[in-house]
Amino acid sequence: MAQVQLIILITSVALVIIGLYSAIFIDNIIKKIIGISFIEEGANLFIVAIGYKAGGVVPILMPEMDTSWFASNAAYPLPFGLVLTSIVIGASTLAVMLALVMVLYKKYGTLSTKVMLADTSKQEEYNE
Amino acid sequence: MKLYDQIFDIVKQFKKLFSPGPVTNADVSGIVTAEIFLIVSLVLSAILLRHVSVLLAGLVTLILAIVLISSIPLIPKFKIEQDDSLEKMLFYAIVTLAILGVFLYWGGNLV
Amino acid sequence: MSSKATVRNLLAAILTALFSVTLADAVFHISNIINPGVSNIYNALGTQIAPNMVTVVIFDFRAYDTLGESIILLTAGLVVLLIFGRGLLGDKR
Amino acid sequence: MNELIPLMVIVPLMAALLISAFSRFNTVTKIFAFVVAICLPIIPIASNYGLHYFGGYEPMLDNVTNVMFHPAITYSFTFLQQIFIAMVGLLTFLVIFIYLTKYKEVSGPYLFLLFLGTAAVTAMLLTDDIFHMFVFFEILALAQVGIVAASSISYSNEMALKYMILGSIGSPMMLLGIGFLLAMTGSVNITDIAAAVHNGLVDATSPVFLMSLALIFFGWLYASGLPPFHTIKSGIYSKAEPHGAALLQSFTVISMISIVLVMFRIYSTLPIFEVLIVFFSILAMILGVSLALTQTDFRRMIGFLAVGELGFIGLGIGLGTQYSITAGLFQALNEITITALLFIGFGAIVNATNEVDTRKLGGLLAYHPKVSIMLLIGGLAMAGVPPLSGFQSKLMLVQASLSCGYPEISILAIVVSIATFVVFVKTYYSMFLKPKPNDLDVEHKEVPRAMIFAMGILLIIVIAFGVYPDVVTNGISNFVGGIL
Repeated sequence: MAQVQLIILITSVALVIIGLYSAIFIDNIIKKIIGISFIEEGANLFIVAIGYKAGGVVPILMPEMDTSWFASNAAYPLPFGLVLTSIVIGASTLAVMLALVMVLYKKYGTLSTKVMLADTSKQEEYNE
Repeated sequence: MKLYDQIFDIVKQFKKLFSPGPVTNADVSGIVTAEIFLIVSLVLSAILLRHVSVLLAGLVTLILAIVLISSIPLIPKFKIEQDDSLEKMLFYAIVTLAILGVFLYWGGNLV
Repeated sequence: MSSKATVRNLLAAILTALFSVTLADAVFHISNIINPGVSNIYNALGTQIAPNMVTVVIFDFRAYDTLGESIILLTAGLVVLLIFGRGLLGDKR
Repeated sequence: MNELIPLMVIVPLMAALLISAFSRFNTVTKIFAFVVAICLPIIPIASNYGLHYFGGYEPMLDNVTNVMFHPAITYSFTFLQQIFIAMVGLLTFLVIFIYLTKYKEVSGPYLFLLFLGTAAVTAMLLTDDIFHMFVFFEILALAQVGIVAASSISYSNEMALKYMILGSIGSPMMLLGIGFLLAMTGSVNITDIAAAVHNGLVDATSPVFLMSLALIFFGWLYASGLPPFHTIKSGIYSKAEPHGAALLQSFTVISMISIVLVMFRIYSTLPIFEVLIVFFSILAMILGVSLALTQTDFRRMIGFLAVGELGFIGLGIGLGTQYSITAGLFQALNEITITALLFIGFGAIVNATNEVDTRKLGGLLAYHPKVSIMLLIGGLAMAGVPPLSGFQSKLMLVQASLSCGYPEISILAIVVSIATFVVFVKTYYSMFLKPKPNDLDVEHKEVPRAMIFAMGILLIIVIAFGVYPDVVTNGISNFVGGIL
C-alpha cells in the first residue's frame, strides 16, 4: 500500500510545479496568485504525505483501543500538526496579497502584471 | 583612444537609463568607478577558481578580463537586467532556484 | 525587446522543467527513507494527555507554534486594514 | 531566571496586541509603547543563560531506537542571542521613540507591526526548532510588508506586492526543505537533526539531503536579500519610512544570521555548503556595491550598500573557521548599528528637505552640522576606517580569509570596502558639500531631538565596539566554539 503515499507525494510535486509555471508565465495577477497558492498547497500536501503510515489508523485513541497497540499502529501526528499551522500561514499571505491587488486594481484599472508591477524607479517624477 | 571612447560611451548610454534629470559630475565619477570596480572584482573572484585547477583559473581570468574590457559599457547592461519590474525579479529567482536544485541534486557530491 | 523576452521565457521554461524532474526524483526517493522519529514518542506519550494526538501536538507539545499561528491571522487582518487605509502614516511623499 | 527567556518574545507580542486593541486612547498608548520599548533591551541583559523547554518537556529517550528527542519547542539563550536581542531591542526602542515624537496621532497598526517584527526576530534567534523559526519568519515577512505598505510613499504598495509574490515562492520552498528534513529525521528540532546527521542516521551524501539544502538555501537567499533578491530588498528599504527602514534592515540581518547558523549546524559536513555561501556572498558584494554607485535616490543607495555589507557576513560564515565565523557575526552586529545610524541620519535630511534625490540636494552642512558630522562618522565606520567598529570586524574578516589560504577574498573585501567608501563620499559630497541649488528650500526647523539622540546612542556603540571589540568577540567566539 506504499503506492498511496507515492501517489500523494507525486501529486504534491505536480502542484508545486504547476504553481511555479503559472507564477512565472501568466500575466494576469489573480491567476499568478492562484498559482502561488498552488505552491503553498503543494508544500502542505507533501508534509501531510510524510505522516502516512502503511496500514495505520487515524491518530485518535478510541475507547476500545489498547494504548500500546495504538502507539505502534497510529499514523504519525507531527506532520499533521505542522500542516495545520502552515495552512493558516498560507491563507494569511493570500489575504494580504489579494488586498494589495485590490488597491492596485483601483489605481491602474488593469490586472496585467506588466503594467501593474513594472519598473517604477524611472517614473518617479523629477520636478524641475 | 578606443578605451577613452568606450568610457565616454558609458556616460552617454547611462544618461538614457537614468531617472529623469541632469547627470552631475559626482554621478559620472560614480558610474566610471562602478565600471572599473565591476571588472576588477569579477576578475579577482575568477582567480578563486585556482583552488579547483590552476590552468582553468588562468584561462578563465584571461578570457573574462578580455571579454569584460572589450565590452566596456557594462553598467548600463547590468542596470537594465536588475530593474524593479517583477518579471525580471521572478525570472532570476526561478533561474537561481532551478540551478541550485539541479546542480546540488545531481552533482552536489562531486565538490 | 520581444525576442529577448522570448529567450528569457524559453530559458525559464527549460530550467523549471529540469527542476521539476529533479524534485520529482527526490520525492520519489524520499518515500523509501521516511523516519517516524519523534512521532513515536507522541503516540506513546500523548494518550495520557488527550485522545486526539494531533490536538496533543498542536495544543500541548507545540502550543507555542499555535500562538504564532493565531498571531499571524491577526497580523494579516491588520495589514489588510492598513492597506485599505486605516492607520497609514501621515506625510505623502 | 530562565523564566525571562520566553518573556523576550511574549513582551513585545503582548505589547503589540494591547496597542492595536487600545490605539484609540492616544496618550495612554504612547506612554505604554514607550515603557515597553525601554523594557526590550533590558530583559535580555537581566536574563540568565540557559535552555527553556516549553511545557516542561525535557528531552526524552525513544525506547525503540535509543535516540534522544526534544518533544517540545526549545529555546536556547546564550551570549550571542543576548547581544543580538539587546541590540535589536535598543534599536526598536530608538525607532519607536523617533516615531512617537514625530507624529502626534499614533497609528496603532504601525506600532503593532514594529513590535511584532521585533518579537519575530527575537523568536527566530532564540528558537532551536526549525519549524517554529519558519512560523516566525512568515510573521516577520508579513510585518515587513505592513511596514512598507503603511508608509504612503509613492509606489510603496507595488513594492510590497512584489515582495510578497517573491516571498510566496521563497518561503514554500523553505517549507518544502523543512519537510524533506522532517521526512528523513522525523524531527524538527535542530539539535536532533544535527545529531542525526553527525551520527550517521541520515546519509549526508544522499541527493535527497542535498535537495533539502538547496530548498532551504533558496529560502535563506530570500530571507537575507542576497542575489537574486537584492533588488527587491533594497526596494523595500527605499519605500519604507527612514526609521522603519532602519528597523527593517536589522530584521533582515538577524533573520539572515539565525537561518544561516541553523543551516551551518545541520549541513556543515558538506563541503559544497561553504562554497555556495561564499559564492553568493561575493555576488552580493559585487552587485550590491556596483549598483549602489549608480543610484541617485539615497535611500535606494543605502539599501544596496546594506546588501553589499551582508556579503561580508556571509563570507565570514562561509569560510567556516572559528575565527572567521566570529568575524562574520561581529560584522553582523556592526552592520545593524551602522546601517541604522545611516538610515536615521538620512531620514533627518528627508525630514528637513522633503527631497530624496541627491542631485537636488546640496549645501546642507551649513544647516545641519550635527547630523552631517554624525553621518560622516557612520559612513567612515561602514567603509572600515579605524578606530570605528566596522574596521575591527573587517580586519578580522581579512585576517580570517588570509589564514584560510584565500588571499583573493581578502583583496576583494578590501576593494569592496574602498568602493563602499566611494559611494559614501559621493553621496556625502552631493548632499552636504556641493553648493546649494537655488530651488532647494530648506525648512528652517530643527532636526527632531529624538533623531539626534538616537544617532548619538548608536554612535557611542559604534565607537565603543571599535575601541573595545573584545567585549563582544570573546563571547561570540565561545558560542562559535560550541557549535563547531
